[in-house]
Order: sequence, then structure tokens, then C-alpha cells
Amino acid sequence: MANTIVIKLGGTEGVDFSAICADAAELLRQGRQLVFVHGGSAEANALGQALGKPPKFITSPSGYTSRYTDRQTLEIFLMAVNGKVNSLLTEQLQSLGVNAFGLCGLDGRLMLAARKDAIQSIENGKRKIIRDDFTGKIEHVEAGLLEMLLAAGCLPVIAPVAVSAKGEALNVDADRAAAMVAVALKAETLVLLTAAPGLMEKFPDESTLIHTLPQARLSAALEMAQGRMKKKVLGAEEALQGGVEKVIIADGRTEKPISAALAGAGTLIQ
Amino acid sequence: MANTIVIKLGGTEGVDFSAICADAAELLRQGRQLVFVHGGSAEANALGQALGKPPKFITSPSGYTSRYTDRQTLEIFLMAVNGKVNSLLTEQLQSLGVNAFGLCGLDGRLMLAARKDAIQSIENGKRKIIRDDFTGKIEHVEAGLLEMLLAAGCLPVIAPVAVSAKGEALNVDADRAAAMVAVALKAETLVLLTAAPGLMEKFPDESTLIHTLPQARLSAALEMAQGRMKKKVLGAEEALQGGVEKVIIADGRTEKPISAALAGAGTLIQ
Amino acid sequence: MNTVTCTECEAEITLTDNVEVGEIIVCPECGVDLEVTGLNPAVVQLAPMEQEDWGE
Amino acid sequence: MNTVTCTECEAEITLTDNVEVGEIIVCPECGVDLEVTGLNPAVVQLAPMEQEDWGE
Ligand SMILES: [Zn+2]
Ligand SMILES: [Zn+2]
Repeated sequence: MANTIVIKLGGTEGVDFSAICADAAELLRQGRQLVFVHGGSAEANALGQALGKPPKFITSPSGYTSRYTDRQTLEIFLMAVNGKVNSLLTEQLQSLGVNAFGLCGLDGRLMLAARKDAIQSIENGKRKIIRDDFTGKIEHVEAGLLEMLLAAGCLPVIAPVAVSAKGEALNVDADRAAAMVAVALKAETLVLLTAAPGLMEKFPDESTLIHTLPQARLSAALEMAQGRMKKKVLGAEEALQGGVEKVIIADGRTEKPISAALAGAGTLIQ
Repeated sequence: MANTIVIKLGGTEGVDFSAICADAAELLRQGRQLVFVHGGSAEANALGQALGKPPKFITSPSGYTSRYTDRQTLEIFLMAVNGKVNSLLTEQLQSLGVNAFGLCGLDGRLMLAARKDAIQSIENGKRKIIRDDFTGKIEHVEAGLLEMLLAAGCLPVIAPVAVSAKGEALNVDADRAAAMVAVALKAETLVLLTAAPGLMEKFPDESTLIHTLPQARLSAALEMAQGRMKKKVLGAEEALQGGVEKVIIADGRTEKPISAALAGAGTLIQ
Repeated sequence: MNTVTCTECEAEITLTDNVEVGEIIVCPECGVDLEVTGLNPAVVQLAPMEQEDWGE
Repeated sequence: MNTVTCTECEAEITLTDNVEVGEIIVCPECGVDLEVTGLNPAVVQLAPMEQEDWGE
């Protein structure tokens, strides 16, 4: 839908959820159609710590770092992401008079993902394969469900959980989930809110903020991006390739973060 | 909808979720329309214990015992009930090929409740009022949302969380939530699955199982019922008064608990 | 010494020194339950009725 | 002593005594990565490719 804006809210990187929610309420009054996708890895890590099950990261032989999501970690992830972040965000929007509707990829098979079949790790100098990992890569988003909720006057609030072909719950990356949702809805704009003013030429020097980036330069930007920003650039690339008109990576710590992004703040990629 | 059956699944009272899910899959193949409502107080208590915030119960001057749900307890309740019980039940149904859709009363304002404004308690011999309690009594169920999900081929799985007029999340009783859902949907049957064979004349003597109970005898049954069973009888009364044809209180620990209840097991109230 | 006026019968009630906000006192004249909602100055209102448990 | 056959080049490979299920060995003939999926009897299969992180 040409009028639709998909907004990804970062976890707890200093991003101001209440400012984002208030801004969303205003944009809805102006007739915009919004969909939220949120993260939650920081909340999941904190809950895991509190329950004596700290997050486990695995570095592969060639240097990729993966969060290892075994069954117990998956259940903690579901409690933190579906039960805390999603429910509290939905509550916050409801208290502002916005008819939010929280859901995740399990619900009505909203987001179908391929389960990662193996992780390589190094233990005591040996290369080993770990197979009980519950992470996935989204392959299909059931746009009809979201369109049904939008038509019912709801603002869908989506948690980064998908369902496998076998019906298992999977931890998925929220930036890339937001990109896949934007593509499925044929959204006009994807806004990735984060705790930085946008993409920077020389991170973390904010004076090197990139204001506009043509799609053709994305692969160069991917080389340049640091840490979590890499996933945002990947998400931006997937969204544009899938037909989304523009992607904005913008600051989620400001007064009216969505409106500011739409008015030109952050990095516009198209 | 005349064909609809609302099923309440008890928390962790020995009720066999996998048998219930398998039975539901079979009933759906036979053309039945189902809605699940689940509990979760035991899961919430366990999570609270693990996080150093054990459940707090308050006894009022005249002897009512209430679970005290302050803000922190509410957040633990949301994690346990929305994030764990609801997500895992939805996952289990999805893995059986049932297109389950998990939601709670916050989502699209599915269940609107009055927030309890005060609890009376006795502390050091003084009678006191506690006002930061987040429990509620359901006043409205938005049937249209459930009908929309049913029409989309989904099995709604509802967590016992409602929204207040101000948009706050509230802990609500699952038996009575199930009754309100059944009334709103004009369901034919409400099945309350529990860890007992049904209502007993002399609890816990199972040989005194009551097979049928006319609606007129419900107030007498309410006097007789013990503990949690009181809420089920209250729920049954609310459902019948609201136009549900029959309520069955039946054993959730058996092979095919729903089919058995429909075939005459448990206590039939009508 | 804190005094309050009963909201039901307008009796003057003297509060004890150790009274707390949130405490329920009984009016000695009419017997109604009053909730102490403030102490400086002292304020009372009709106490909410007792209710059964609503939550899960 | 456990021996296995490379699934790619059919070379006979002798496993060391301390080999574990899940371990990746490299075929000395063709250089492919093989995952040990069983030990009694010893079985290997082509190891899955390394992948970037997928989760949140
Ligand atoms: Zn008085
Ligand atoms: Zn070989």
C-alpha cells in the first residue's frame, strides 16, 4: 500500500519508545498507515542473565559471531520479546489512544522462516557443528493478515519471531524482518530507528553523516558499516530490491523521530 | 456462531496441553470452529520466584484472598502468560498444522476491563487500602476481531490479559474471560478443562461427580465449590446467563479431553 | 492533632498520632469506613468496598 | 580404529582416537569439510557451510 510506512524500533539502545509512540499517534491522525517492528535482544539478554542463563555467542572459524539460541534461550527470548517488549509497546500505544495490535510471526503464520540448520564453532581447538539452534531467515510474510488488521483500524506491532515450516518458533533479526514486512506490504517507506543519527562515513564521527545514499552505493556502505549497522544496511538493500521506494536510517532518540526522518533527518537510501 | 466451541485450558494443574492440541486438530478437521483461552498463574508465580519477586497474596478483613498485582508483578505476568504460555501453545498448535493465532486483550482492545480500584488488606493490625493493583473484570469482548480471525482460518489462542479504558494492561481471571468470550461469540458450548473429572458433590471424592446440573442449581453449586472451582462455576453462570447453550467442566488430563467432554464426560451445566 | 470531618454524617473525628495514608478508620458516630487519603492536612474519603479477587 | 570414506572423493580417512560427534574434519585428499555424524560405526557427511548470524 503506497501510503504505508514500516518502522523498526531498536531495542534498548537509548531509543525513546514514548517519543516514537506519541509521534505515531500524531501521524495516524494525519492519515498515515503505520506498521511497527521491534527488536528485543537486549531485553532477552537481561532476562537470561537474571534467570542464570546468560546469552551465549559463538564465533565461527572465519569470524562470524552468532547468538546461540538453544531451546531454553528461545523460551527466554519469547518471554522477553513477545511477553515484555511487545506487550508493553502495545500497552503504551493503547494508552495514547492508538489501537495497537501486538503479534509475532507464529500468529497465523505471519512470518515463515528457514531454520538455520547448523552453526560452526571452535571448542578446545576443534571445529564443531551445533545443530540445536533456533534462529531463522524470513522467506515469506503473509501480507493479507497485516492488511486485514490495518483495514480493521489497527496498528500492527510485530515481534522478531518467525515460524519454521515445521511450526517451530524462531528468533529472527528485527531489521531484516522489518525489511521483509515492508516488501510484503509494498510499503512506500521503511524507517529504521536507531541510537545514531544515521549512517556515517567515518563512524562514530557524526559530522560524517551520509544524508543520501543511492542504492548503487549500498554494497560499498555494507563494507564500511560497523556491527549492528551492517544488518540495517542489509535490511535496506533487501527492502529496496523488493520494491520499497525509500529506506531511512534515522535517530530514534529525538523528539519526533518518525516525522523528523520523513522530513529529511538521517540517511535516506533510495 | 452456533458452531463455535470456546475451550479454557487450565495452567499447570496437570492438564495435558499436547493431548488438548492434538484433539483440537482433529475437531477442526471435522469442521468445528474453536477458540482457546488459557491461564498461566502458575507460570507467572514460578517466573516471579525465579526473579526474586514471589507472588504476594492479600487477605481482606472478611477473608477474600487476592493476588496482589503491582506494576512489577504485572510485567512478570505478561512475560509468563503472553511470552511463554501463549507463544508455546501457539507454537505447539502450529507444529500440528493448526493455524493458531495468539493474542491477548490488549491487541485491538480485544477484551476491555474495569480496573479494580482498591484492595483492602490488614497490615500490623491496621486495615489498609492498596491502590496500585493491576487486575480487572472484563466488561466487553470485541467479537468482530475474533470473527475476523476465524474467517481467516485461524484458531484464536487468548491470554488472560485485558486492557483498561485508560489503555493499561490488566491481569484477568481466565475462566471468566473464557465465559465472556463465549458470550460475545454466541458460542454453542464452553468447555472448562481442569485437573479434576468435573464438579463433585463431595470434593475430592470423585465418585460424587455431578453429571448434569441445571442452571437453576448453580447458586447452590457455588456454595459447595472449593477454591478455583468457584471461579469455574461463576464463569459457567455468566456464560449461560449470556446465552451460551451449555457449559461443560471436564477433565483436561485425559486422552482426548475436548471430544470426551462433548461426548458426555465431566459436568454438563445447562 | 489532626481532625477530619466524616463525609457521611459530618462528625468531627480526631485521628490518632500513628495513623497512615491508606489506613481505614471507622467513624465513631455513623460507623462508616473512611480511607485516610492525606495527612498534611488530614483528608478522608469513603473507603472503597471490599471486592472478591478479580485476577488470574 | 575408525575409518570413513570421503563423500566427495571416496578417499579412505582414518579418524583419530579423540574424534567427537559434531566435529569437522578435513579430507586429506580433496580438502572438503566433513562433519562426523556418528562414531559406532563412524559416519561422515558434507559439513554445512558457514553462515552469518541470522537471529536478533
Ligand atoms: Zn460518620
Ligand atoms: Zn575427499
